[in-house]
Amino acid sequence: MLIERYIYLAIALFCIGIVGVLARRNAIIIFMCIELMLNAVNLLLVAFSKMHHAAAVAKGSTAGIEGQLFVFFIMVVAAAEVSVGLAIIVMMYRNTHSVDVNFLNRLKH
Amino acid sequence: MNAIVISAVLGVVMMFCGVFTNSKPAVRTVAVIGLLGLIIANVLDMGGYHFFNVNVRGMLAFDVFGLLFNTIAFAATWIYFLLSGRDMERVGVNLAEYFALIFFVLCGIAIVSAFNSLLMLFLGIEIISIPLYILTGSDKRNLKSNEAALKYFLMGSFSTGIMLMGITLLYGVKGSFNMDVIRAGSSTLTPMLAAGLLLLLFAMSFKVSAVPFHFWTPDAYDGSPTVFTSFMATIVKVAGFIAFIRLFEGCFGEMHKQWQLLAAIITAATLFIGNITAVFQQSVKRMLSYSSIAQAGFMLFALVAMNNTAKEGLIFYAAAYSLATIGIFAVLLKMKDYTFEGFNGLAKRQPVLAATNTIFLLSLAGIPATAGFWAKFYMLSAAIDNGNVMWLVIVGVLCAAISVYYYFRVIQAMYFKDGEPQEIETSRSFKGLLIVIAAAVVLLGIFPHWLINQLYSFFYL
Amino acid sequence: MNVLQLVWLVPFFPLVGFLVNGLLRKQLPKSLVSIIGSGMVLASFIVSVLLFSEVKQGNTAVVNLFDFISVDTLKIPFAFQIDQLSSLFLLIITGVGFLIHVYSAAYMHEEREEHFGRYFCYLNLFVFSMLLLVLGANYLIMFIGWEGVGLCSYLLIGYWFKNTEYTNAAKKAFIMNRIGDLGFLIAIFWIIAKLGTVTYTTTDGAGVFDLYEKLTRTDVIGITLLLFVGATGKSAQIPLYTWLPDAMAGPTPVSALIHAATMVTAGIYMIARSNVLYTMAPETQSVVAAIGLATALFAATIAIKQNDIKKVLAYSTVSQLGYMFLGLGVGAYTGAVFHVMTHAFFKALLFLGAGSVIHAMHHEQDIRRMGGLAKKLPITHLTFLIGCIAIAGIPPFSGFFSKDEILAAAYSKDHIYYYLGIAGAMMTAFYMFRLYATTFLGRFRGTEEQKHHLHESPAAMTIPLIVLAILSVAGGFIGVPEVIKPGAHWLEHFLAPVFEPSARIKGEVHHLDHNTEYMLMGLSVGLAVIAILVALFRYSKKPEVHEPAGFGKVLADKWYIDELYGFVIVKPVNWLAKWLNSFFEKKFIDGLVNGVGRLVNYSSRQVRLLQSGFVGNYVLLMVLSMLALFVVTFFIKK
Amino acid sequence: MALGSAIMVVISRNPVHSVLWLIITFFAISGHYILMNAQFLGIVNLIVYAGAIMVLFLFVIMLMNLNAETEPQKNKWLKLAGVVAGGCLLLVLVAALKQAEVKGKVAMLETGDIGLIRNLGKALFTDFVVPFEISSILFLSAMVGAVVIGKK
Amino acid sequence: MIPVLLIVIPLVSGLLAFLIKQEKSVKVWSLVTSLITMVVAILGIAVLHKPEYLQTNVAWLPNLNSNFSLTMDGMSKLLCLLTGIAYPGIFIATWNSTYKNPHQFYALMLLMQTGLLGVFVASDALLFYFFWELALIPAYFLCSIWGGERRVAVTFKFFIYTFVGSLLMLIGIIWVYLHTPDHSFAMTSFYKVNLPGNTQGWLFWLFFLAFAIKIPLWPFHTWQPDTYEQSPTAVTMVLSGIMVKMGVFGVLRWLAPVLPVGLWGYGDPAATMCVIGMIYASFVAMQQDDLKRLVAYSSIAHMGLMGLAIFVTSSIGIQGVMIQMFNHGINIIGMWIVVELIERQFGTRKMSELGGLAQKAPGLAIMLVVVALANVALPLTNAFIGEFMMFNGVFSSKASNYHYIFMVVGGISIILSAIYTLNMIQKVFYGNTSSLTANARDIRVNEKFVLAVLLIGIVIMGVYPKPMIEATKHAVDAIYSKMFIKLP
Repeated sequence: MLIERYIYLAIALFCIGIVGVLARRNAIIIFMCIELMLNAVNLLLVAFSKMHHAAAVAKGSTAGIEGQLFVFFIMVVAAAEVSVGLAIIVMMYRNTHSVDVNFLNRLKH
Repeated sequence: MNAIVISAVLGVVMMFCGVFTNSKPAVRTVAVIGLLGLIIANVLDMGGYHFFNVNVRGMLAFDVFGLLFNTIAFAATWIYFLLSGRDMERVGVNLAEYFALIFFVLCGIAIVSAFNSLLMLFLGIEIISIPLYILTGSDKRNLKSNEAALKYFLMGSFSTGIMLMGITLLYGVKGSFNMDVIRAGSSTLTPMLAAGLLLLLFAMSFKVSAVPFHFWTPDAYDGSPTVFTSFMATIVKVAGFIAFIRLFEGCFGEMHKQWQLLAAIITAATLFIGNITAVFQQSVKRMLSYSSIAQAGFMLFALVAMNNTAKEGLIFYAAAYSLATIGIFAVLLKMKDYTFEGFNGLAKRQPVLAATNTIFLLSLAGIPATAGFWAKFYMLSAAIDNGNVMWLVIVGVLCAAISVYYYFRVIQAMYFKDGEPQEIETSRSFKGLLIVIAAAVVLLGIFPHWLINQLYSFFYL
Repeated sequence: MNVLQLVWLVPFFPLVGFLVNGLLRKQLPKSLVSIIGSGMVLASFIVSVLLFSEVKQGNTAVVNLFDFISVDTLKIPFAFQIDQLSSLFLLIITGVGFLIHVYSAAYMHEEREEHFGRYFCYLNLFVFSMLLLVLGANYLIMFIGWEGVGLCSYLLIGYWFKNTEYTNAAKKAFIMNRIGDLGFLIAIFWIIAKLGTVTYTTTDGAGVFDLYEKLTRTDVIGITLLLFVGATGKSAQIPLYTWLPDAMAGPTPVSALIHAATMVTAGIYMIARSNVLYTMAPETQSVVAAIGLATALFAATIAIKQNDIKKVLAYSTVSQLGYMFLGLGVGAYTGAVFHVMTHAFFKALLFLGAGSVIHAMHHEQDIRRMGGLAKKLPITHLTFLIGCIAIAGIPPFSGFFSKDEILAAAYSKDHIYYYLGIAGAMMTAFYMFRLYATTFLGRFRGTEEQKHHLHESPAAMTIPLIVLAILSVAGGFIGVPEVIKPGAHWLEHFLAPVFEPSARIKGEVHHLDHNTEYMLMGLSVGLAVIAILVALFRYSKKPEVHEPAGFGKVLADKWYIDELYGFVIVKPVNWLAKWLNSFFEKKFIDGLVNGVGRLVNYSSRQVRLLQSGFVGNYVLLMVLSMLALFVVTFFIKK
Repeated sequence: MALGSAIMVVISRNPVHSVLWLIITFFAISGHYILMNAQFLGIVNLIVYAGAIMVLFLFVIMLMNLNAETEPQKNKWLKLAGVVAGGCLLLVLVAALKQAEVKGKVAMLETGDIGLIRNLGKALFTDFVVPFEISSILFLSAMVGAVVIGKK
Repeated sequence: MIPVLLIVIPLVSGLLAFLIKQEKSVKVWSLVTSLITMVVAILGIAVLHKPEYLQTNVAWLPNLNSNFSLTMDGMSKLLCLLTGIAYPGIFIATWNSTYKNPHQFYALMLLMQTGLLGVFVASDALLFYFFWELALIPAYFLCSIWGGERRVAVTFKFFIYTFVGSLLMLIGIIWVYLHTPDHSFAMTSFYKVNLPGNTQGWLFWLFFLAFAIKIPLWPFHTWQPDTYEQSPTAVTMVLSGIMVKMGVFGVLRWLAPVLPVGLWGYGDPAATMCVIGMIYASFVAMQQDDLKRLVAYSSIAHMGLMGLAIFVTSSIGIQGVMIQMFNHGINIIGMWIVVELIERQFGTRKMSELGGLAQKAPGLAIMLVVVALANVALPLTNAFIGEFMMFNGVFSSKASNYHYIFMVVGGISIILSAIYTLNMIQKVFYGNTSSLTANARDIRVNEKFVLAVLLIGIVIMGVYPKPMIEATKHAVDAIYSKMFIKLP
């Protein structure tokens, strides 16, 4: 499969994530959309990784493996972020009983 | 490497401190002493004493630039601990954890000042960011703090996504995350490379709160407990710059011409929005957060100019800006009223506070005989030396003039207006320390060559 | 040592007098003040006489005191020049000055001590400045004296400073003089720019009058015109004459000294001094003659309808100065200087006489309230009459000779000058005798109290009158025309070295034949006599007491020139100043500056609204700007 | 399928449904991984994302008892603007990357064993040991953070 | 040696003055300090005039090639002398004024003196800039704390305005620095730099703006009347007597010799601004009722003439400017002293509320009249020498095609200055006394002393200007010769 397909796919997913962030007000869903963006990135990374590997496969190298490891680290970070993020959202919910990002609007101008 | 390991260990130590002792002074003392140790370790590192010999496999690359920055950042943090450590107690009960988080942030700073792989950059930035999200939201009952944390977190993650996309695109082109590989042969800007560059530019702009990616800054700074704002607005922010300039010099240094205009546009916008918006603020704290955006605009000059003067200047700027801002925040922390009116008549009741504060503000405004002047001077001369962006220099000085407007509003409030007497408790040592810092600011303003010489001797060892 | 080296003593004495009287005015008694004041001028006079006798033998000198301004190639020494012209003026200034000082001591006796001291200190300062003006060996020193006398005139006009009208008059005098001074100054610059020096003449031939051939035609015309602008200011010619009548606000001796005898003749002195340049520029000469003649006629018309004794004399002065300029304009430099001298005598006499009258009338100046004073003030009456006859140009009084010389020269230049000039002379005779008749003849029209107190002035006042009267009678004999007695024109011979260069330029002068000259004399004398008789006939019995109407009113109101200036110059200037101050300065420039500040404030208020507090908006803005930057990078830059 | 379900994530009213859609997206992405012979990542993706993280999300949502009605309607125009902006970004990126320098290269490769756990592990503990250790700090701080914030 | 002392004495003494809380002693302290400074300045000028005493060169920022180098040439000497003389004069004349927190007031005054003297002796561009700004900060506080009602806003405007200018100049300095042959901030290197014409053109405007705001030239002057009006008079004296000279000094030292081509190229527009300013300020001065504002506008007009004489270059004109810098300082300080005396006694500066003072306070009246006459440049006062030379220089300049017009139009200001000055004298001193002035008293001994010294100075310099001309001749030649270097 050509790499462009993956690029388009990943970008599409990425942009859907962005649209989600833009269009929704529920903090959790926004957060999920961000996860979606990260996954788009992951997908693209793996694709690139395979691409680089394919280019160098003849030499039997391990080219491209960094890409996949990067994905691994992204997952790690994502997990950490999720824990913190959900903690913050829960904290907010505890105080306001809402997860609407626009509900809290004291800081402005 | 010393710094990274020791700061991480110190973070863990602080955690355990929290478990084993309830005495706040003890915790604070441990933190202060630990940080002092960290500074010493880092300085020793510069001098060639490496405690840990780890094969970093190209993931990190230590150079004097980064190490020197570390020293400054740690020293600033140390001063910050001394000045404002006591005020952390007022935020919440988890004092030890706060210190631990700050140490983790310092670890992240040490990483971003030495990364040689985009992976490490990513991790470093995350290590800086995640504790900050928490510190921002650490005043749990305060809705403002909640809000700030939420905003900061959502937007921060969003920018992380953008950065990752940028890294990925770079990887797609170059097949590696190692900066040495990426740098090699970057002479023309191909579309994917350009897209990656832009996305990274956006993400890093976000971290240093450059316009138009600054929106989180005022809210997050305003909402978070002031004591942490002080930390975020100074040390963390300049760390972002170190990462920024390291990344762009390392990866795209040779194609500088092609993105210079873009950087210049962002710089100009940052200067403009930061300064203009700060003018009309009613709260000094919020004014300072806008001012931090404005100062970021000046620091961005380093990115635009991208020469040796600029790098020296950035270090100097980091020191000057951090010192002054930490000082002001330390005073601000003692106030109950953060509006400009709160400062009315401060000079009468607390002449020392007012005088030192004045020196800090003058420094931020870039008046000669303060460190801030040289900071601006270096940035301007870097940009002038570059020669392509004279318009930006003009914008810069005009904005500097605007900045005088809001900094001096504080001075006016302190000296020329009478206000309600406000109870401000300050200890003798606190005042003494402020005076020392102010003296340092002035000394650096008169004899900048001390610091500059350090820079030089390191650069041209 | 050459006596001429002592020339610095001449201005030095009045300077000492100025300093002593100025600094010690509160301590010294009045008598001592007046003795110092007059004594110093007397000392100057004595030195002047010595100098004069030296100069008479043909010795002249330039005395360098010290370097004044010396930059680059421009070297201006503080130097005095003593020659025929300046020594003559020295005599006039110190001589008449001394008499007036003596007169003043009595006239101003009612003043408080410190003011008395102040008065003499000003007066001495004036004499000092006037001497500087005359003695200066270059234009800059002349300019110093020039402005100095302007200052003293200002101070003395405004001597009674409580009265706002007086101080207004003083201000007016100073400012109008300044306008002329600017012209003078520019002329000096012009000379420096072209010749690199302002010294009149040097032994090595590097002075202005030695190098005049280097000047182009434009230069000469420009310089002379600008100098003349200066002269119109100082010597009260059209269009800058209006300050002089107002200057009568000062004490009467001041009017006599400054505004009749000396200062106002500075312009004539200057042009006579620069005669070379003027001879080189016939165009300017015509202008000078035309302006002089116009002033002479114009002022004479006004004088006819004035009722203030000093105002009449003031306009008469303006008119006489016009004659002098006419003389200068037609090249009769000697005649002009001659007239300066005789005029100094008789006009000082007239003013002092008027002062005596005013003194006697307790500061009443309106001639409609006088009359019949001849009996009460015999000496004043007699001397005043002599003055009137002298100014009217009746032989053998001094005025006749000097005026006649000018008119004769005018005739030889252009007949029209002469006819107009003679008309003016007629008017002069008429208004002078109108004044005389109204004041001294007829019956007394003042209050009973004034009548009761009428008395002749003290000796300190009458003696100067008598001396001046003698001079007015006899002064003319130093300039008896050739036609009457060949070789009798002593003055012409005396001044010949000064005017020699211009005579050389002019070449052979066409002399009038004797018959014509006699005829001219006869005509002018005859007309003057007619005018005198008409005036005496008309005004000795029934003086005009009612307000003039019709054309007379126009004359009485001085052709409305003051109003015209007010309307054309003062008002617009004030209006402009007001507009600049209240609108341009405050609204426009400052508004612009503050506007920038306000703009910053305003934009601050607007821009901060971007920070809406909604995460969605923030992200949207971020995405949009990302979009924009992408577009910029990818689609625009290419 | 990935795209479709991703869109559903965004437009679902009910957060729970969103989560479910997201899980489906993740499955789809995992499928891609496996197609690309990155088996390990595919599995990890399922376990960590679809399993752990999404369950966490679900828990939180359930805990808060959220449903469609809790989210008030956002300004329609703003929503539209968001969609338009995102769409434009997509267009711009696609247009920009159309000329991408990697065009024409192949990514799908059945052979190759870099995706295997053995190779990944080896690389992880040799070349990538530093980031690996560093990420522990990250977790530590996240942990501390969760404690600080979560503690009553 | 001498220049270092000039800077250090007021600096140290100023810092120490912060600690002296007693009013009387702080006054004595600062007076003594200023006297010592004056003596040092005079020493440097009259006695120890060997170059080694007058130069200092210590490494300061070796990396930047910027040294702490101070030099006193003729122009510096003159201005140092002015500063040296003015300060004791100001202190004595305002001896009877009381300030709240006097120790701060006098300390700041002395610190300002440091800045001023530093500007005048610095021979390193960076150092110059340093002192340039440093003089501003104490001025800001002095005006803002002890000024009149609108002090805060007005001083703020003044500060920001001048700050903008100086920042622009900083850009220019850095640019020139980067293009000096040896990458140095030294004045000598700056003089050697040879920039292309168009570069000099825009650099000219950068420098010009800074100096024009300081001088101030029309239309950048609006900060000035407000600031003068609102500042305490002692500060106004320093501002107008000395600080504005910084602008002229800057042009002569850092603009004209460094960017001669720029000055030749844009001299005409700059000179036009000067001329407009002279006339304009004179007109506006005619409308003022407040004494301070009147003097302020008259100062604008006079400074405009100095600017004109520089921008329409000629040797004699520059010589005139130099002398006039000194003279104007003396004269305007005299004016302010009189204004201060009036204000302190009657509590008003409005001319319409005063009047008849000549009867009540003849001493004051005489002093004012003489100073005012010097202000209108009457011959035999010092200002006449300067103005004569400047106008003459303008007239005979070869640098501009419009020099005749400049001179003639500018000359009108001579007339206008007479109008407003005489108006002032008339309104304040002549006429009848008003209710305020009915019980006026004459001036005190200390005030009389200062004024008398000033008056004697005015007359001596007006009659015998030779020493001053000689002293500055060399500096003039140096500047003038540098303005004729060839284009690269």
